[in-house]
Amino acid sequence: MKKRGRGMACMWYPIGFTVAANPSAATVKVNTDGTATLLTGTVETGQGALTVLAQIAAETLGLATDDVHVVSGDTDVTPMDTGAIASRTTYVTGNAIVRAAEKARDILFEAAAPLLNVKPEQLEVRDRRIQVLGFPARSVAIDKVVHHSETVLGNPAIGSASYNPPTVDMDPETGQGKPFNTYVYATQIADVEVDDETGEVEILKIVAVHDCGTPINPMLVEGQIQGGISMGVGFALQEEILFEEGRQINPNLTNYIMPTSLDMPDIEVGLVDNYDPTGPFGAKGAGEPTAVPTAACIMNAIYDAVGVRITALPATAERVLTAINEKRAAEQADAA
Amino acid sequence: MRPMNYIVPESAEAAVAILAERGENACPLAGGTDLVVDLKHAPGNINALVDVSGLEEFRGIDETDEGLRIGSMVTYGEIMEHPVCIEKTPEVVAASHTVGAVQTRNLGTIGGNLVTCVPSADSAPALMVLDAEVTLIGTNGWRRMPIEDFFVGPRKTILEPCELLAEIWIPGHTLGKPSSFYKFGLRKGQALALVNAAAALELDGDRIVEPRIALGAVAPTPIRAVKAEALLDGQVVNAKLLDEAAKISVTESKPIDDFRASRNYRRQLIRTLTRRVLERSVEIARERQEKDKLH
Amino acid sequence: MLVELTVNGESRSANVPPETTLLKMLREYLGLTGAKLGCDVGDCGTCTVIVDGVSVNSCLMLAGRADGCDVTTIEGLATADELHPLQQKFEEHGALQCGFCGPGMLISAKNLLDTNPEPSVFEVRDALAGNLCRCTGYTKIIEAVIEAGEMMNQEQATV
Amino acid sequence: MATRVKDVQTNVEDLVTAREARAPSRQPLAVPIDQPVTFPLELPESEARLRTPAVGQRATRPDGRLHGLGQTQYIDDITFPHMLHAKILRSEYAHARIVSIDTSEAEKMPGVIATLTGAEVPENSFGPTYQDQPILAYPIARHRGDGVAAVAATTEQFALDALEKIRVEYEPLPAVFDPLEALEDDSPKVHGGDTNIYTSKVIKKGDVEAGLAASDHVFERRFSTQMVEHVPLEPHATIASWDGNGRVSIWSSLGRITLGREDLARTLQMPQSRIRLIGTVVGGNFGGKNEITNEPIVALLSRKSRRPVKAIYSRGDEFVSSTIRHPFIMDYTTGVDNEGRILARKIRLVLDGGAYCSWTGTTIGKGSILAPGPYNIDNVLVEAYAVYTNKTTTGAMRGFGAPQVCFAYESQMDDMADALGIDPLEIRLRNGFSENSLSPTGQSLQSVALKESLTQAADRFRWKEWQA
Repeated sequence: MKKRGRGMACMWYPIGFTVAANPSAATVKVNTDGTATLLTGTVETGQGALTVLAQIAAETLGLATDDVHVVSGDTDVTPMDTGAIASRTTYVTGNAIVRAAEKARDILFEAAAPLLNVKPEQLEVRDRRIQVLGFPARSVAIDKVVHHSETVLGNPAIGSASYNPPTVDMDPETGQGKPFNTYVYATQIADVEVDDETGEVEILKIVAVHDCGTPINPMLVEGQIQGGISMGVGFALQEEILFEEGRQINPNLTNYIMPTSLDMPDIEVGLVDNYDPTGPFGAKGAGEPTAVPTAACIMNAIYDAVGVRITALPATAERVLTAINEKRAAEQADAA
Repeated sequence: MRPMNYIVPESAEAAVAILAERGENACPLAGGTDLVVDLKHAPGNINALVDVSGLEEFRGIDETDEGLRIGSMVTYGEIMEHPVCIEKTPEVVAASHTVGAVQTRNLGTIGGNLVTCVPSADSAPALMVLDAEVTLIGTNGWRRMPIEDFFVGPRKTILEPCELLAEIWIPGHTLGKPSSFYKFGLRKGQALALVNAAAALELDGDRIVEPRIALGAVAPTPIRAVKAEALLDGQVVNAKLLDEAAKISVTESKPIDDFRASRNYRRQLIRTLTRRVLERSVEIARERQEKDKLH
Repeated sequence: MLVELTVNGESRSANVPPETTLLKMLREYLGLTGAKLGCDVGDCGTCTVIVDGVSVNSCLMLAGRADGCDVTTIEGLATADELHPLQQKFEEHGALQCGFCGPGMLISAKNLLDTNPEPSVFEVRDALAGNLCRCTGYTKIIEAVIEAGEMMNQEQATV
Repeated sequence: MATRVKDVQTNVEDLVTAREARAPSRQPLAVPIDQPVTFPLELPESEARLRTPAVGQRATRPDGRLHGLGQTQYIDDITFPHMLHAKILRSEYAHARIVSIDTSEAEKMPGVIATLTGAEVPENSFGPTYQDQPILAYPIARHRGDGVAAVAATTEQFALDALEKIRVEYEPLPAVFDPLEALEDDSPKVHGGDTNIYTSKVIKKGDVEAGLAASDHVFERRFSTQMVEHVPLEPHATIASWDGNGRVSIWSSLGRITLGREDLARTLQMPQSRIRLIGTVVGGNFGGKNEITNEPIVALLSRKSRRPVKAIYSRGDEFVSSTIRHPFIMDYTTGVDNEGRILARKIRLVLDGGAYCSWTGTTIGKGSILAPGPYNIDNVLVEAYAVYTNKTTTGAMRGFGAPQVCFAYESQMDDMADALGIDPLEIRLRNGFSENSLSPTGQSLQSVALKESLTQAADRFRWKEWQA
């Protein structure tokens, strides 16, 4: 018979390396037509990081995402970056880009200030224009300013900067310290059905609500969450590298069982409204944490459905059925 | 892949002759979903592939006076879309649907699957409960036998060297017979069977007639659970009886212990799945009775 | 051996060793690198192409088997004027992340919509079960396929 | 239907027609059509890409369009004239001393241009924390995924054939596979010395024993997790090409090129300025492509052969040779009061590190810090140990230990909620972090959105309706 159950799990997860320095650098060049080029040493590994980084550069310069072209991943060309690891790209590389773009922007403010008869610190960027703070009417198009700065004043709008999250060493005896500059939080809730005669677990739905600070690109954050959950589902129910005397016995995708499209539940994603003042425009990160609470919430849902606590992952159908049988036997023993 | 000859014969006879001439270095190629994988990893001494997949004699699905003829080189995809199969052998369609994924079903052939003869071949139990037969062609001509006799052991069929599986026949009297198929794998998509179960039966009033139970992945070859069938034959259907038959089917199986599942777990699956396919077959038979009453 | 194919509407041919798979022929002899090699044994689906109207794992099909056949690869979906609705919807939804499964996934989706223009969510899941994706959890891919089907139906209706 | 007939070299011509004998019109096209992909140039841009402010927009990805067109160039899609293909031979034993490697027969095989063994690697060690991992094992192989020799040949098949001709003489050594056994004094030592523990971590806050003593209820349980592979759909891939200035360009699926170049300079013993590392679009990383793997091998084969060399991992290589997720054995003891407030949590973690350290430093750090969960607990003790075993190397994988400990701490939260008759949502809200909460390392936390995530998730799920 199929038994329904629900379970939740929450989690916290840090952004960046544990104490160790993990800087990123960036260079932003504003072109004379008001578009910009961003140089970053990180690599696109699928998350859409380069689009997020373009959005951060664009935001700092008052441009649209499409105005920024990103050059990445070439040690001959791009500045250093600790890389696509530790959910750090949006936060650490993003902060470097904000600082680099601000330097380029400051060059433009210097050039625009005399044109608008104000001091540079009284200027802001918005909608591809440089304007007097709060006065869109007193503004000049950014391409005109770049052109003026570069070809008349001889001051091209290029900025380079780096960022490394501040941390405090951990005490070797007690671990006390500040290993990370910021953390994200999340809750996932699973709705499952357990077949108590086969042990098969079907996940009907997962609701996932994550904090990533400001979502720079909500669509890409959703993609991270959905993908993280699929990894979590595999970790929870199916995936395991098996060994026989140190030899892997299932090193192939026939016998290493990862989720297919038929094995994934419907996923409902929610993002909490949060802003981290230390991140680029309030952003933190979204990559790894999405895979963290999934297995836990599924195990709690199994417990809710059939009353067995799975203590060793993955919760294969066989393990679940064995646990159900043990529970039945114990109950019968108690009754006797 | 190592260097390999690729030969397309003109006819089944030609295929047999080429295989005879080339000896053990040649191998017939059907859909290739198993063979090409094997050749990439462990080619052995095979240096020629005789592609029989396009041979007219091995193609096509036809309903005749004798029953339903399925050419051995018909793909799972073709079976799933064939109106006669959908109507009269729905569990063969269901079993076909559980094979691999769309892409492998479009390449893989039902005959190739039977000849590969892995214990978990999905199509076998569904065919066995319909009393299917197979025809073979070899150097000595054609022969025909019940499908159970075709399987000899894991990856071993009754085929002589140079003999080819030509057709699968489902006799007319079992077409449309109430039946059910259930595959249990480690996931839903692209799963290999831990256990396959199929049942077919007729109801004469409340009595079970001509019960058939076949199981896959539970023994060196797909098997019929004949003792369980004997228990059911002629008996008035009830839940306890079906469960009893399921229990007996476990004793007729010899499941293995491996990294996918333990023997003990497979036994539990055999019982549950057998009971479920019997229950479902009875349900279908009852629906049929209701429908006949209305007419 | 000489193998002649119609690939994406163009007639193409190459002299390949007989053991060459269709995938290898497409990638190495015809310069069509859209279909990918992800596992080489038909598990992952990154090599999916359409041969004579049905999708297959081109890593498991010998090139000789495809001789004379009509082959559609990912390179054949768009025209010089517009993206295929699937390509458009995949882009709009951010349905691909690392993209490596993409060509195979899109071809499987196309093969589905060619025969079933209004698939249910389950039918989409079923049709894509031979295409593994590690990045997306399949969610946005499924949304994109369903919307592309709707878009194609509307286009059909307005024609 | 006309039967199609073809063969290459058959001696039964009466049965089959030789393929080449067909009509002359069926000659291969002399010039291949030079338009492999059709694609539009002018398209309506997605509006979100054109809008300001840029932040918060559901902007589409320019690379996403290329993925959909099949235009993205992953490393396997790149070829160079005269390029060779490399394959790596892996250890036959989980733990063995390599007595000798003889590549002479392999070098005589057709198409083989160069071979490589560990003894030829200028600095045969690497690793993000400890440099305890060889590029090609020599003289000790510590797990079955260790490469022991490599071949570059004109085709992949020639390289594979040549691997079978390499003769390696091994002296098998005792091996250990279970992390708890590896902790014992008399266990075989994977890297020599007197212990397999290669890194440990302590997090200590308050007085855990006093906290447990003061608790109304104490819950204890052991949890464990398995080894998991990243399964990027694109296997690890590298191309290396040397030029006449003694400079090497390397195209790699590595996610961290700056540090990758440092590692390459170190292993190749050459200046960073002579190495160009290009990180192409990566077909899935998830932490598994965060350190060099076959890059130095391919670079050295390219140097030896003076040709570009490509190496693509097979799916099997990907499983046995790249890093995987650490299995954890986790003992949790948690004391709560009658209201379900956590007074103390004592945790012992054992991480199965496999044969080499890789990213264990980060995994044990994050795992330990996060292990008590996002809860206000005054008394915490976490002790964590990572041990070597003769198995696949565990390294970085999405979450660095967090999915493992989350499984344990959240399972126990529900055990406690169930035993005390408290709703699982309520017990989390009662204990959960809020702004300025102190973490297990004594850090004051900001921008804490734990409870918001709990309540929003519960609302979306209609948790309360289900519980009623």
